[in-house]
Amino acid sequence: MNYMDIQHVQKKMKTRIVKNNILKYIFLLATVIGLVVLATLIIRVFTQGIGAINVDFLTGHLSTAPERAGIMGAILGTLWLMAVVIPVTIIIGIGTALYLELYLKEGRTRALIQTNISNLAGVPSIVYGILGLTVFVRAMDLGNIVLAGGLTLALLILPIVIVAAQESIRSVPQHLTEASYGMGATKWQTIRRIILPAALPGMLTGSILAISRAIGETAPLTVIGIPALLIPFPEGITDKFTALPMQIYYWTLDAVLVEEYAKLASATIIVLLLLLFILNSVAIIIRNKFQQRY
Amino acid sequence: MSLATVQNVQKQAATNQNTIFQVDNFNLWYGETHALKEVDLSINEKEITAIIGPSGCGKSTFLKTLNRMVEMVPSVKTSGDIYYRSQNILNKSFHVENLRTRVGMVFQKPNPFPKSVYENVAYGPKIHGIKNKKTLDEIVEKSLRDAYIWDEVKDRLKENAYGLSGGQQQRLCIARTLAIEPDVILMDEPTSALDPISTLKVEELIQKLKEDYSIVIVTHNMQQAARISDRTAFFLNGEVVEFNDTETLFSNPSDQRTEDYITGRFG
Amino acid sequence: MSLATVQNVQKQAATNQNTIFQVDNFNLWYGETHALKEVDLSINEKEITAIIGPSGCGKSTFLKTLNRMVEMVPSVKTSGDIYYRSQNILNKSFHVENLRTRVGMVFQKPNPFPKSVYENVAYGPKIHGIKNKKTLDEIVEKSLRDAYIWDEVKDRLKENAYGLSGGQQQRLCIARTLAIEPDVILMDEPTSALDPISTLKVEELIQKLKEDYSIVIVTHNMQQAARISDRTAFFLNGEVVEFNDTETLFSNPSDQRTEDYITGRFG
Amino acid sequence: GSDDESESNASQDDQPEDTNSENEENESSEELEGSVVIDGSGTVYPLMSRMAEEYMINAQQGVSVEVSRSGTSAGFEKFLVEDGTDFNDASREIKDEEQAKADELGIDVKELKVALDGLSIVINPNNEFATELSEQQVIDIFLGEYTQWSDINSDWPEEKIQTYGPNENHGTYEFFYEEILDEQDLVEDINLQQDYSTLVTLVSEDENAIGFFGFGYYDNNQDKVQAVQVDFGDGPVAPSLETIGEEGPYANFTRPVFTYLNVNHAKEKPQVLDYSIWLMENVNDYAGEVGFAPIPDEEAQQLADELKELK
Amino acid sequence: MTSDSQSKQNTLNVQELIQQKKSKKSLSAKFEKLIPSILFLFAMISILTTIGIIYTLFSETIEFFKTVPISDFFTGTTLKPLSQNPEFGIFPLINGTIMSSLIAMLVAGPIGIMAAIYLSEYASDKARRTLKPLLEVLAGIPTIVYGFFAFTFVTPILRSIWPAVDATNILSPGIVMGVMIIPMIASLSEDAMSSVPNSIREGAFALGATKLESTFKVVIPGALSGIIASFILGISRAIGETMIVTIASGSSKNFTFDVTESMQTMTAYIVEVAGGEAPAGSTIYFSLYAVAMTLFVFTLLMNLLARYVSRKFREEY
Ligand SMILES: Nc1ncnc2c1ncn2[C@@H]1O[C@H](COP(=O)(O)OP(=O)(O)OP(=O)(O)O)[C@@H](O)[C@H]1O
Ligand SMILES: Nc1ncnc2c1ncn2[C@@H]1O[C@H](COP(=O)(O)OP(=O)(O)OP(=O)(O)O)[C@@H](O)[C@H]1O
Ligand SMILES: [Mg+2]
Ligand SMILES: [Mg+2]
Repeated sequence: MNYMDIQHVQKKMKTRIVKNNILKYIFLLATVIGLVVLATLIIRVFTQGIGAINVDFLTGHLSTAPERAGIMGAILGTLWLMAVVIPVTIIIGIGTALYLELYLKEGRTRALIQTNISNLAGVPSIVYGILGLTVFVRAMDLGNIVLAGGLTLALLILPIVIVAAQESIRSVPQHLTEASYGMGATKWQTIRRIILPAALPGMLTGSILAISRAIGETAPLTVIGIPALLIPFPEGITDKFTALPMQIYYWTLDAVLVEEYAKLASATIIVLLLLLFILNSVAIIIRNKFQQRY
Repeated sequence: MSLATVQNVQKQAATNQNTIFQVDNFNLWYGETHALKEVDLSINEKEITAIIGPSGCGKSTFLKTLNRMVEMVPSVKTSGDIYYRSQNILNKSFHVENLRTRVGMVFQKPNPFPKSVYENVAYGPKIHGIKNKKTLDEIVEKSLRDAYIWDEVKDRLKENAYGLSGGQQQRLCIARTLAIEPDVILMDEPTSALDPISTLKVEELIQKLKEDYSIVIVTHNMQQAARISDRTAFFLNGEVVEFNDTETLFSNPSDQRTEDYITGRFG
Repeated sequence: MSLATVQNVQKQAATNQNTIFQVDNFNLWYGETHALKEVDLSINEKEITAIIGPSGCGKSTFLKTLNRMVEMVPSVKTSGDIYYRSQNILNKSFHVENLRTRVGMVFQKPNPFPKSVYENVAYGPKIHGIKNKKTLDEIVEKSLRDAYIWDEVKDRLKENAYGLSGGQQQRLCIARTLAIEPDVILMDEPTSALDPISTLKVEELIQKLKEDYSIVIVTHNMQQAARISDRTAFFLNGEVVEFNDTETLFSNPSDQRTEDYITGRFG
Repeated sequence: GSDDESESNASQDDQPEDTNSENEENESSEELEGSVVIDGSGTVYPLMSRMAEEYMINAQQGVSVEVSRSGTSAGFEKFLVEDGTDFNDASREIKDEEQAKADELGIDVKELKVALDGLSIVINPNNEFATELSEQQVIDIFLGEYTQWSDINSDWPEEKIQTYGPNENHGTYEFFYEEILDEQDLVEDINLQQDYSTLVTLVSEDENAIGFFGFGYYDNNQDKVQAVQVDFGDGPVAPSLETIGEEGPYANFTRPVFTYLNVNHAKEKPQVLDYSIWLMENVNDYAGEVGFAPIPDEEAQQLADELKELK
Repeated sequence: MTSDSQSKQNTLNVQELIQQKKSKKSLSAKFEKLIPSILFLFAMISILTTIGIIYTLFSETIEFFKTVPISDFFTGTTLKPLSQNPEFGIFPLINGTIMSSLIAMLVAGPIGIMAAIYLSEYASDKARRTLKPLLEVLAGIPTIVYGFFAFTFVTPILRSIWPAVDATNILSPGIVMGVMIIPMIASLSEDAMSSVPNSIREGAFALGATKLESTFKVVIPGALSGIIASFILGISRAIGETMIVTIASGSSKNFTFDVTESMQTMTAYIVEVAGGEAPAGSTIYFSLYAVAMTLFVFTLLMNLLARYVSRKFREEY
């Protein structure tokens, strides 16, 4: 009993405790730094852009003249994109998840598809842009229309949707499916009446979050090629289009020619953030409202 | 092996006129685990057959084999035969859905669907194609009455089943099984998750059901087996150690291991 | 309350000369749960004090209070006093780190760090400022010897501690505690996760340790308490029902509930 | 017949508002629809997007004109393919190999000169010494003949000259390289940028900067950069809408900007032809607003007339 | 001995009804048989996507290497795709990519890990439940917005502090990218740290360790591979990030280590070249694919590495 000198240990203890307390606040600070940046970003965007937001701006056609410019075309473009992205990703995403979780047996094939999906999730979005350009715009000769852009974005978020759907299928308790099979239900009946209803909230939440990622994506669209000036509103998925993030991109670049474009870019960011905020709120509401206790 | 077959023939002969399930020299493996070993057993009509044995001895596995639910584990392999009313259910051409429509199952933990009470009971008839509202109403009421829970839930048929107490949920699950009027009902420790009063109610119910259904019940609770069953099988390490009239088995076990078990020396 | 205080003073007087912990009218709540109720107790130097009682009676809670580990649960509230060598450890100005340097703890499940055997033992001395390699080597060897595990691990000091068997891990955890030369060692069911042979080894070790350390040990195993402890406290529902010489408590309990418990009538 | 009227009205009347209202009246008899696809030079983009917008507002609401700006060369690649774009804006003339490709594909290309751009030499607003340079000095700077300002004039600071310009994607670069530098290589460490916004900011922040780009970019950023007055032999001249005219004193650094029309498309699609005619009849009214000098009215009118022949 | 020998006195025989219905159900039974095939086709789409990506990138890259020797591409330090004598060395782009990712990780790494430590070791349950989702909002902001922010806000601030910084530079987008990656690193590292069993922490505390000591000497070593995996994923994310650098770092193909200067990343190059919907068939057009291929391989390797590291970590306890 002579290695540890209690006096010495206790003397040192004070500095150790002080060190701990100081670093605790440094860690807290680090946690908060991100939030400070977030707040700065939002305040900055709002102060710069809120003045430009009015009914004309929201409903008007695009224009080279800042005082006349409106973003309805971009809003509609984004909505049309979603009209392609949502059904495609939800159907294919949920279908793939069902197949992987419920039909495909554990084994090589499944491991292969699963690895493939998680690798796809890590592929940079711009590479999807190139895929879209090569396959949809060029090879299928669709041109830079909504459909081509929507399919590109759909492929981009598909891995996220699949993984989210798989997780919610897995979270459906085994005893529910057993009960259904126990009644003589077939696999599809069990899926349709028990698994899907129980997993749907989770699937939707995951899908909405993925879709909000698609809404903000710019890089694939720059590769596909979006006209810098397109005045008519897109009226369907075979029309050419521009989208909110593209409009932000162009206006940011052109602020050198016309200073007010910077304000328009900020205003468009506000609209985009608002759209994302609404989508995320919907996701949270769905999650809270339909959260099942089993 | 030949000895087993001889015994088998004898057993079969003895119980032939009202046998529903006939299990012949049945083996089951989960991957490498040999979970059921040369099981020979017959289940009679309108009787309660109890399965007892220590944890892990293969009771649930055996029960789930009778409606082929055990197939849901991908690594399962079997050998031997199981006849349900003389049809070999292990035959590929035998559709599990048909089997399960005739052989209902009640689980250890009450597992109602996250739907209304009504929809829970109507689920079975609906998936089997019955869509007529009036017929469904009748089936739901009758099943809930038969499960002795009608009075407690008749005013809340539209409410979510998760609002019911554990005991009510378990009786609802029984009602759900009754709704497709099965031939046999398999029950895997149906009362082990329930409080004593609910247990009593469910036990009473099971005894009533015997009038119309054949029942196979797995239980940890030896008193329960003794109280309600007609015949009892004692499983140990995947083997059937003893299978006999309940009274005989409990009062005069022929195997030492059975005696050790029922006197609480292990398990 | 005044009565309790009077008793308290008496008890304190009786054991004063070699008391290490003095617990006075101590209460503890987890949120709404009143987990310890008016506990009065004293722990003596170089004795083994056993804490027994049925599951959930507050044994672990009491033990963890002695090194204020219980504070890690955010909802904990306390009242009353606990003196460690006449200092009130519940006092805010008393740093837990200091307390824990003097009051070591061994847990139910062996919890070595995911490091080498050597690093596990050297961890305590290192954080307390001992950096000299030779001193550390000496401490590690001495602690491992004292924990009767040196021979088994001396050739694998650099290997990860998770490679050891459960019993070895537990003795390693004891060695780790010994390395900082504590005054008291708290042990929460230190053998309950071990096989009989490892249990025996750890029990032997504990009895050896008594020569140098004061030990408080929580155990489910009454035989163990009777075998190794000098004094025993019986807890029930958060209260100390009886606290006495181990021999007296087991041979001649003064409370009916103690008798019921030690004769296995409940718990 | 109605076209003749509008043409004469336009040529007689210099007020853009009037012209527009005339056009509206005249064309209303002939409601066109469909799309017009324009790509090409970023330099010409401000003018063409403006024209496109005005056309849609004032002449043909039913027609959708979309304008992109890939750059002159990249634009030609999209123009000279089957089903390519209808117009390609260019800040230089079509090259021989491009013309050859058009011939090969059977695309009949018509060059439309739309405006004049004065290549502006810009420096940092705080630069008080290099405000006037001779034409040769400008050329030498970009050829890398001088490394420090003091190499030009010993009174000037001994600081390294930093050169800037748009990258090779832009016709502006090609004009500078081919016409002004006579195809001699630019100084090695010149900072070439894709985006004009970047260029303007770079020059506005670098005291030793000297750069070149189209007049429009200078015109819109006079608070951030200042233009060098270039001496072409008759004293220093600053670029302005007046001086960069074809006959103006800044003409040496002035270049025409074009748009190229796919005549096959113009014959197939009435809206393409209509837009091209409208463009040539009205471009001079808007050029100034976006920093270009107008071409002579007669020249514009002549092109418009030629286009009408295609009907 | 068939099933209908039941002698129940029911007014209503459900089993009979079921048997009747069954004979009619053959159509839906056929449909059911098709379902696995349909779902299989859906599942194949993700495989096709991968094949599509690899095929397009590979085939066009091969075209590119027919005109530009592969060694020139991978060892060249000058990139002048549009010049009269074009040079296609990818080094400036790789350099720009590494620089921007490095800066991003210098920001996101320490801050992210510190935030993870706070959330996992120090924060109360309530604080964690509010802070974590708030932090994750950062990850949900579109990158174009970050690009705008970097270009119009962060760069001017940097320039006012450090005049040497150019109007377009790699520093500002690097920093902003770092902020964007913070939640990713914080969240993944926090997961790794929280999965270190509490009993191990308690072991350290029982020896008189402060939180700081238990964190650095026990928790972090225990969670190391998870933390490393989060870093690798962060780097992968930074390498693939496009809009922030495109907007804020300009398009100079400089080969320099000076963070105050403009540099181009692989992603920004792709945007620049494709921005004009690159003319099919030209060398520039093919260079787009060669760069994209390199980018794809970079991120793929990173992701595989991250998965390998984190799988190893899961085996530890
Ligand atoms: N899905 C499975 N995969 C692999 N082995 C299994 C599986 N289910 C059960 N087993 C094994 O099969 C044996 C029998 O298990 P079973 O569940 O039938 O026992 P049991 O008698 O029902 O036990 P209990 O009383 O605990 O419910 C056990 O050894 C068990 O570990
Ligand atoms: N972290 C906690 N939060 C809330 N309640 C707790 C917590 N830990 C223990 N309790 C409650 O405090 C009471 C005493 O628990 P404690 O763990 O001290 O019992 P024990 O005697 O050690 O039991 P065992 O023998 O099972 O270990 C129990 O009612 C328990 O539910
Ligand atoms: Mg079981
Ligand atoms: Mg305990």
